[in-house]
Amino acid sequence: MRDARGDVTRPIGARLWLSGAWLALLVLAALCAPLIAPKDPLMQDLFLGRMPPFWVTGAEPGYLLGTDSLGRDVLSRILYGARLALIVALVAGSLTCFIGATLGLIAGYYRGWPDRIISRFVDIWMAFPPVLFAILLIAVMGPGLVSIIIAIVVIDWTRFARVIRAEAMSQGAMDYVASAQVAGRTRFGTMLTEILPNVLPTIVALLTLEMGIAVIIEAILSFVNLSISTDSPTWGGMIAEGRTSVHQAWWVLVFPLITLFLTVLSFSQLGEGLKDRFDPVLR
Amino acid sequence: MTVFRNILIRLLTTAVTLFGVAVIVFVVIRVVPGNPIAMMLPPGATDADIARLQAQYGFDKSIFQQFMIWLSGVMQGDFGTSISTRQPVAGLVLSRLPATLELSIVALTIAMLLGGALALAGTRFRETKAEAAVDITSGMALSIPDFLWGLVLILLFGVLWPVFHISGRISPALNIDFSTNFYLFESILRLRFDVIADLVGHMFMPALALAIPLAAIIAQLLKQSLKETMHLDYVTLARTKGYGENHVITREALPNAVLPTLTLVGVQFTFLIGGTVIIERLFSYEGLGNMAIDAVINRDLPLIQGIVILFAFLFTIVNLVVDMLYVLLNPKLRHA
Amino acid sequence: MMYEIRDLKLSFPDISRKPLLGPVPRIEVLKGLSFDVPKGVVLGIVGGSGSGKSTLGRAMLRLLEPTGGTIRFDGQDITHTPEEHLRAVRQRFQMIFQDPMSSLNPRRRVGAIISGPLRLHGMTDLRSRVNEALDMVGLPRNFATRYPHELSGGQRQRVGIARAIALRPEFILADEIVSGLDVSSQAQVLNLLEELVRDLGLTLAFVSHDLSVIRRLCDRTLVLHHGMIVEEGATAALFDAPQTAYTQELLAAIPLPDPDQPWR
Amino acid sequence: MNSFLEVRNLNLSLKAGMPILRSVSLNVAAGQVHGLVGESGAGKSMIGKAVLGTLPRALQVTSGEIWLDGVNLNSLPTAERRKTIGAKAALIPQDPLTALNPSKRIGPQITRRLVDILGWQKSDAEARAVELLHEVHIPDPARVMKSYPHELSGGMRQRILIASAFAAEPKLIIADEPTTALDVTVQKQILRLIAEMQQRHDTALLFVTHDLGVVSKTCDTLSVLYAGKVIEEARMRRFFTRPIHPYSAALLKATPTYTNPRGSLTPVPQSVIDATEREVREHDMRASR
Repeated sequence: MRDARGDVTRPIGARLWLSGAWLALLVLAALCAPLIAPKDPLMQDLFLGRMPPFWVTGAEPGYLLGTDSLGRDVLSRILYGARLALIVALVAGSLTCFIGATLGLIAGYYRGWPDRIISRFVDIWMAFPPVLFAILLIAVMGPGLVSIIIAIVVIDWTRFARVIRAEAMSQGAMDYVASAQVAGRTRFGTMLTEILPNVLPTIVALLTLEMGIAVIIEAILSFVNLSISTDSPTWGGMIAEGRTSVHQAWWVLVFPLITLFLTVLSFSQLGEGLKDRFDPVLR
Repeated sequence: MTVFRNILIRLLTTAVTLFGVAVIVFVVIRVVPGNPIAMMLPPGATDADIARLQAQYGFDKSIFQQFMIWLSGVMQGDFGTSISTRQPVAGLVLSRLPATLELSIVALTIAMLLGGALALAGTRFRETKAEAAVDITSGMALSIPDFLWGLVLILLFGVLWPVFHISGRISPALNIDFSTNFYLFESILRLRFDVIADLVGHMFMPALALAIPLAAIIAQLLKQSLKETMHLDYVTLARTKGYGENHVITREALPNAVLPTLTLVGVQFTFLIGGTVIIERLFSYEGLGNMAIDAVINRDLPLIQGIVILFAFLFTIVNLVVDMLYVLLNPKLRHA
Repeated sequence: MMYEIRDLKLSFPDISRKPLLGPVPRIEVLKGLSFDVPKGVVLGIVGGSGSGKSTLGRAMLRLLEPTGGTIRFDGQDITHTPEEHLRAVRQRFQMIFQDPMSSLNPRRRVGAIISGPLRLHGMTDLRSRVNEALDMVGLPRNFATRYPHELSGGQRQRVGIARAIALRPEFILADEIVSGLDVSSQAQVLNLLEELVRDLGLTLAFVSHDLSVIRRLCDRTLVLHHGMIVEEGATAALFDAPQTAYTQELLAAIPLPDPDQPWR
Repeated sequence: MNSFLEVRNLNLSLKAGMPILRSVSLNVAAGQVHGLVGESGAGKSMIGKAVLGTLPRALQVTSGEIWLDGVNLNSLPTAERRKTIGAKAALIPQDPLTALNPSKRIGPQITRRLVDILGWQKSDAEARAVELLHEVHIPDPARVMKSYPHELSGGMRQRILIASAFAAEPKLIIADEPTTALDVTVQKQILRLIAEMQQRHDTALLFVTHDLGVVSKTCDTLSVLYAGKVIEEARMRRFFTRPIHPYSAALLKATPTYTNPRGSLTPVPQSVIDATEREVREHDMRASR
């Protein structure tokens, strides 16, 4: 029996490199924001409100991508916004992945009562609308970076738990698990040495996907004004502002939106690309 | 017998799930710092006023007592009184539910049509450039969540080429007396095409934003399932009998390929309903989700509880319906 | 005696027919089997689909726990021994699986697949043991760095054999190991197995649906039908003069590559 | 003798260029059974698939002709070719468990094509189906017609597939490993049934199998394939008593039989494989010139 995934040929290289390049650029921008940002992202100048980007007539020199209603530089705010977005992506993504994947692995491989308990919790969690749950949590915990990260972990661990549980279950039925038992490996040892390597590609793909989702959740929370303090630059906050003035100053919405779009897309494509590239079975 | 037993078990687990949701919401929102009562009263209110109102809403009791009071109310259909509007929660929530249901169902319909068409096209032209195009399109559509699609649509059809309304549910200028809150369904029944056009103009973008990720998932799952089915002997056999490719795909493969997709689509549909929360906010669409965010911002605890429970109830109903459909469509289970 | 098996019973719960209340009905797969496997013997276990032959094999290696009866391995009762105590004896009985695509971890190299169990049992000098095992099954040593999906069916099955023999067990259970192979690789694997049994002094239980293969390889044969032993005896005697109607029917149904065989 | 299937110099290759069938020619007459033998990957199933037009998309016919009951299939437009094949040929597939559509009742699975493709009346088609189920010794055909596949045993399903194959009185039946998934005792019944039906309806039968034992019980003539090339074509009795090609002989020697004493099994020697490979390469050289 052949692995059906082997039959699908995909354009692996291009998307891996494109998404990797965009994310690298973003990391660089976040690290060097104070050096490369043309303006102070918090500096307001009410006389320079809603200036269009440089190629549109009426643009103010020095404000490449224009200004928002308070006269703050859009480009600088995007660059500084990358910092929060990436921190949330990395920390919340990894934590969610670790907790969810561990629970999923245990439920799927050990079955029995650990599975019943974990699955029951997953069921309850699935009955919450995730965005509402996140908003509720932030409202309770108060805005701030730690709250955002906790909220993301709390609402999204089930994504990993569900997928990894199913994967671990199907891997557990394979004969190489029986053969590890014949060889005298312990249950825990088998989970780590036989099951984990086989679900790892899925975990990696989910992890980067989750990083993109974390960025989105942060943006959504900023959008409803519940992320960090109101004036610190976040993509979601910019989008919220841009949404209200979309007919007067489209650029306030468009540029952060493009950035967010590309970032989320890159995270998901990176995961798929890595999975295809570093999985010996698919290579 | 098994079918009956499975449904009974499902109903029991549904009850357990709803109870769990209620407990979690109750505990989480009572850790809220801030005092919602104090916010409701004018600045000059005395401590006695606050205490009186707190007693009225039961906030002076322990969490456990509050929960038992709330639960006994729920058993009688009483979900409490909204703090911010001072109206019964049940009435408020039910008045908004139709808007969200209409939006979700329209979105689901779009997603199924779009996703199904993509899956069929990808299967019909499999192993060609067209299939690769379907794969890339659905892969990208899938990795962008509804929130971003909503923003993209606002820019495309609200600003760049302004053909649709970007906020609200119906134009206030249209002064119509609806006898239900299902505006769309009602106007379809009453054949009011002008109203339908206006409603669709408002609903199109939020519904499409919700539908795109689901359509992509349906396209991928159904196409995968179709391709696996196309390798089975009965499909080959149908070909040797003289049937053409289109017949083979739609008549032989599709009915069987739909089944494994169905359960997953059910779960994804609950995600779509969950997505209405932020999409309704984005498009200022007066549904349940928009109300929920307001309730959170206003610390309207009874209302938050009511809305979350209603969402949880919706989700479990969707899953139940999907399970029943699965049994109904699967001859192996139908006759068991 | 390598194995003494008495009144072995095994049943699975049938969840699909679970009533609303009360116990789950069970499907009896093995209905009280008793037989011995003497040391140094090659025992063939033959039967049709649903005869319980693979379940019997898995019970003998205690991958499944019997619901009744006893299994004694080299005098030691292992019927209900918990897994942690079983681990000490596991090295002494090994298994070769039917489908190497499923039994070889697709994400590990051949070398790691063979050396994994060795390391587990505290053996040293892994590299030379892996090489030796590869030599014994007739695979080039550089195959240690390949992944299972890079090998042919016959080669994969040899890796499965190498993994089992590398531990130097006393007993090996081979479950339908040639049913997925073409006749030419099948002949090679069978010859290899026979050689290894002779050179290493192994006791072998060979589960198969194919009587011709059993005839070729085994000293004794056990015919299984619906979870019961229909007939057991020395292979030559059993094939020359089958005693039960089922065995006779089974033998008569086999199409031999011989146009003169009275078959219709 | 009337030849129902004639394959002339059929060449088949992967779209990437690798040959799968190399100048295969064969001829099956009415009432004759022709076996296609070879190890996995020898291309034996591909001949049947090429005739029935069910080749995987990655494969293409590079040259050659397929004549079915005096009609050159290559000369017909696609839709007409499909109809001709549907009317004149039929397949008995390998795995009875996946060869019946699980969501449809048995009756329509036999009758629909008679109505849809051949334009029969529905009642005629149903009467025909009942008659066929009788022929394949299925008790209570009326009840079976109303059943779903999962309600029937594997042997029963294979009988239904055989009945269905003969429904339109085809000239040619292609049986692709029809008993590989079955137990020997069931296999014997099914092989007998196929032979019985084939003789009663006087069809040509192309029998694809890897099992030389099965060939000796079913076929009148056979072709042995190696790497997509027919290396020996023979009448059945002659093949088993005096195989000409060294590879055929080696294959016979490698097949275990319970009547032979222990120790007589010899794998196909490497020298024979090398010589056969050389032969295939020489054929390719000649073909490319």
